[in-house]
Amino acid sequence: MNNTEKKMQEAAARLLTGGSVDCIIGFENGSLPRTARPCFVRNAKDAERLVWNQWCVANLAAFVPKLFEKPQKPRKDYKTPRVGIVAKGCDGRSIAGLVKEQQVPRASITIIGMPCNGMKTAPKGEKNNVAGELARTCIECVSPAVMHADIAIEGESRKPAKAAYPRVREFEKKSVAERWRIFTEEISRCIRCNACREACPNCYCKVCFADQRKPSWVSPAAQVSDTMAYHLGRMFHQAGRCVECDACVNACPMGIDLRLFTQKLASDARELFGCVPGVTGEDVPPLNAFKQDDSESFMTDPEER
Amino acid sequence: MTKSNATAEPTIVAFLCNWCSYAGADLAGVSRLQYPANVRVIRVPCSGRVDPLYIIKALQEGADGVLVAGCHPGDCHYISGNLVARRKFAMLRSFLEYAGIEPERVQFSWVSASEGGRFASLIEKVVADVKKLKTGKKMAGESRSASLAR
Amino acid sequence: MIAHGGNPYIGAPVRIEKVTVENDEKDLKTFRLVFRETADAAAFNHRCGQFAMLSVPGSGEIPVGIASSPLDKGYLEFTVKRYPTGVVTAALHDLSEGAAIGVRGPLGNGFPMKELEGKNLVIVGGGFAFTTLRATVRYLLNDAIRRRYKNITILYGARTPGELLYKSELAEWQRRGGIATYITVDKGDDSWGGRVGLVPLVLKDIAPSSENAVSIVCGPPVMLKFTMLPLLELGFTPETILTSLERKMSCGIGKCGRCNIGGSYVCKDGPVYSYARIRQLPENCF
Amino acid sequence: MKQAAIDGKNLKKLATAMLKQGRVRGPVRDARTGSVALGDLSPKNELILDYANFTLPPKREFFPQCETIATYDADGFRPEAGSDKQIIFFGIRPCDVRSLGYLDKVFLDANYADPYYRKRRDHALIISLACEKPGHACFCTSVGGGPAVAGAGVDIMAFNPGDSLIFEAVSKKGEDFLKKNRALLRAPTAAEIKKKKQREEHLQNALPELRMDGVTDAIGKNFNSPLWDAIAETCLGCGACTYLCPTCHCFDLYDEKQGTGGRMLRVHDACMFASFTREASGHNPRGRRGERMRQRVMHKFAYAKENFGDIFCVGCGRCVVHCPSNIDIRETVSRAAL
Repeated sequence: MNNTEKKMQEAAARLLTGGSVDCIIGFENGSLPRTARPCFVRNAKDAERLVWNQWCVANLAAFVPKLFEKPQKPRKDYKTPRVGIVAKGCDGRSIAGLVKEQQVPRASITIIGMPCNGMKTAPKGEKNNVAGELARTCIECVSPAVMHADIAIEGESRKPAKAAYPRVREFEKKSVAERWRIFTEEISRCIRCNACREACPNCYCKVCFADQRKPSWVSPAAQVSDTMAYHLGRMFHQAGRCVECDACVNACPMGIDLRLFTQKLASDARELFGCVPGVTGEDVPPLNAFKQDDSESFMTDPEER
Repeated sequence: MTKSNATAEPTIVAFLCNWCSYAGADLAGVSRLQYPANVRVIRVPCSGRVDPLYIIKALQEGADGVLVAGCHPGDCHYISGNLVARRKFAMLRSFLEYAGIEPERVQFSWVSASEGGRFASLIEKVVADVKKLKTGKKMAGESRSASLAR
Repeated sequence: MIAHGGNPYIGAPVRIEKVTVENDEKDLKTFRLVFRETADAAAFNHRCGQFAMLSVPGSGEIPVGIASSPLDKGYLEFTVKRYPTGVVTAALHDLSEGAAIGVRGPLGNGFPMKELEGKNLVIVGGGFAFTTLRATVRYLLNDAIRRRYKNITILYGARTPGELLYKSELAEWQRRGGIATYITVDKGDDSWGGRVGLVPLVLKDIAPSSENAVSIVCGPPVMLKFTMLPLLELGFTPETILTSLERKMSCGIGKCGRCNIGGSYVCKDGPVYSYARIRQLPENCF
Repeated sequence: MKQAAIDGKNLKKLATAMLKQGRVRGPVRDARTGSVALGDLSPKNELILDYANFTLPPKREFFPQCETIATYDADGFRPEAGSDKQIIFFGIRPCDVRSLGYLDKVFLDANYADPYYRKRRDHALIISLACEKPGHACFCTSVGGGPAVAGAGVDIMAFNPGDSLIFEAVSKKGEDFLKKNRALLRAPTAAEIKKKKQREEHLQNALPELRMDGVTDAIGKNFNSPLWDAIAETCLGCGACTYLCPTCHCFDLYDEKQGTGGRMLRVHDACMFASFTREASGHNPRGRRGERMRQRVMHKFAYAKENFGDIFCVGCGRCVVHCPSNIDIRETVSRAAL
């Protein structure tokens, strides 16, 4: 057992014993080789189930907003749960975003900040590919350290990468027709299982626009145009909010390159509004705010010919 | 909406804010200003009310282009609706262009209640821009009928 | 089953012949439908308690209990409540007489009318779930049919007098002999001279005999729940209490997977269940 | 002609011959991801024999994710006729073939046979290919199958003992196919048959065995157990498990307006979505995630057994591999059957 993992287990056990949290969301060993999976631990004895290794790729913040949903019928005995979460840099950024958007009361969350050397992903379902590769999101991660940790577990972390978005720049150089072709090709793989949405910590809407039937924004039929509308709409809802954790990418059973598109939003949020969600930026998400001198060079001026 | 794929006579869906741009369009009409008849106007309370989904839905349902127009900065009936909209549309336009939807198809502008002439020339410009594009009905044309049996 | 050319997913064409607004809130309407093809009309033979899928082109389909009697030939009637969130019910309510829609059915098992012959019947209904009971009562009141059954007691309750369905028929049932009809409302108004009280309480009050009797109960889940106890107290066994369940449905023929309660598909194995069977099902049905 | 063999080097010729007999769907390389997927065979897209299984289950070939079942206009509905083209499916794994047998029970029942599914099944010839290298989440032997066991609904079972393929016709249709292509085929050698037998035995014992007898009753008793909520705690509520499951067959019917007419679509739906059972009144009989998890597991392991006599799980392991939270149905079932 590595030392970091031990310290994390001890911290988790302490929190549970001390009664300052009701549960800890962390990782346990998955049922398949080269996997770690989310788990909820409710008593100190079980803290030894928690693991910390290079396969802890999921963003655990996705489970958090649901824990704070109040019961439909008000109950007298309802208490706001107190939740501990084993967090990487990206999980931490997501929590910060959820706190900013008032989905989660900060005081009820205890963040166990983990040192993160980057997580690996292996192709799903292939038996013999043992190696796994460092996830692209980790290679490009600009803030591997957990910024708002309540308990910081010591250990070696990756150095922050420089925000450069090389794939976005490269993609932008392609012709509009070529970009559309690639977008269409990627999206047409989608089977509309909604894994991207459900795995995304930012997709906490009680009823997603894609599930609304009155009006019906997107038909449940998995026709390409509906699927495009779904992804454009869902991804754009992350504009200025996406923490680039790749939860959507990792959840997708079809291997759709959603990162190619979500990164554009991250890149734009940084360039246009100086916002790195969960790291820097205004007190509200950039699209909920404005400045008098925001750029409007994109707008059409009919008198300018 | 026609079913053809040609951009000869494109359909432009225009979301106009109730207080300025819709009045501007009205003024263009009252002043007997000529502008292309390709535009289908949808009146909204404020440019800030225009959800990006409206634009995506319009494209998906077969619009060749979408225009959103609101009050000039400082003139918003709701003080700052247009300024919030400006940020949203800056990112939306960039994002859609990135995904391969030509920027000519999705345009934003300011038109005040007194700018009938500006409205008419705006429509002329948008229609001319969309006519220049090689294909019509971007999202709808792509795949409404294609099914994904894989 | 009557459907388009034998295709079980596509409704046979019908025309809305008549629309009746049933209640003060105007969110309950009865639609009288007439088949476009005479062959369909002749072949559509339903049992009391069965339902059909109504198909509103462009909006979708909903399962609705058949409110007309199997003996009402030449037309079908359905009473539909409009839900603010419902896509199909809203679209259906917006249609006017003459509009073309689709019907596929009859679906489900229905009430075992044959087995009930020779028995006393206690029919208990609440709210707009009274529709298939209305079909049953209309059927029972046919002179040739009536003599096959013994005493018939009807208890029907609604929230307010304005929410009572089929008002003119209710009045007629109360006037005529051969059946005992009790109408109650949860809350009366100035013009209401009848009973006031919740269905389970009124049931206790009128205390129909359970001897050689079967009770058919339809209503909102909460009413069903509170009606079971008084019925048991009156001596009805779980086997002699029949009720009809509702679930969201899409196909109506046991394939689409959403209406099941345990391993039982409400569309195909139901919607009529005895209370004995309901108690065997793993989920709380109401 | 019941049994035949083909040398590996002649496989290309067989592919060419098959293409003349209809559309051929088989294991081909997906250009974008590099993985092997069920796709259209063409001179450019060669058959590949070295693969575990496809990500997407073959149910989609007979019960597509989205299909038009009728169009309508002012004159009424017009059911979709469907294609009359014959399709040869090559390389469907034995587990997936068994799933088609289960779907047949659902869609081709005596009372309400599904005309769309029926037509596609009637126009298909299915050649199953025994697994050489089962995947790491495979558990077909625990649910009554095996890497080389022909399932109901297959026409030809193929084995790959080395440099050749051995075909065994299971149905009349399969026999006809072998007869038609006999020019390319030969009788299998005794050595080949022996090798095939050895492989079969080896594979049948190579996979982990889970105890499944009595599972139906045991799960049934745990219907009201708090276990389901506990298992569903890490469930994200997506539909990856159901959409990738070869036996999940829940669907929705959806009307789409187009001008004055429109179409009726049948689309896949998933019991893991809250919207699946949510009623117009807002009431949801399966409002909790645990209830939906229970429905999914019980449907396969209890209700299907009750209604059709079979457990509707073929042990392909797709849901195990692709669940974003790695909720493993093998673990779920053994926990629920305690």
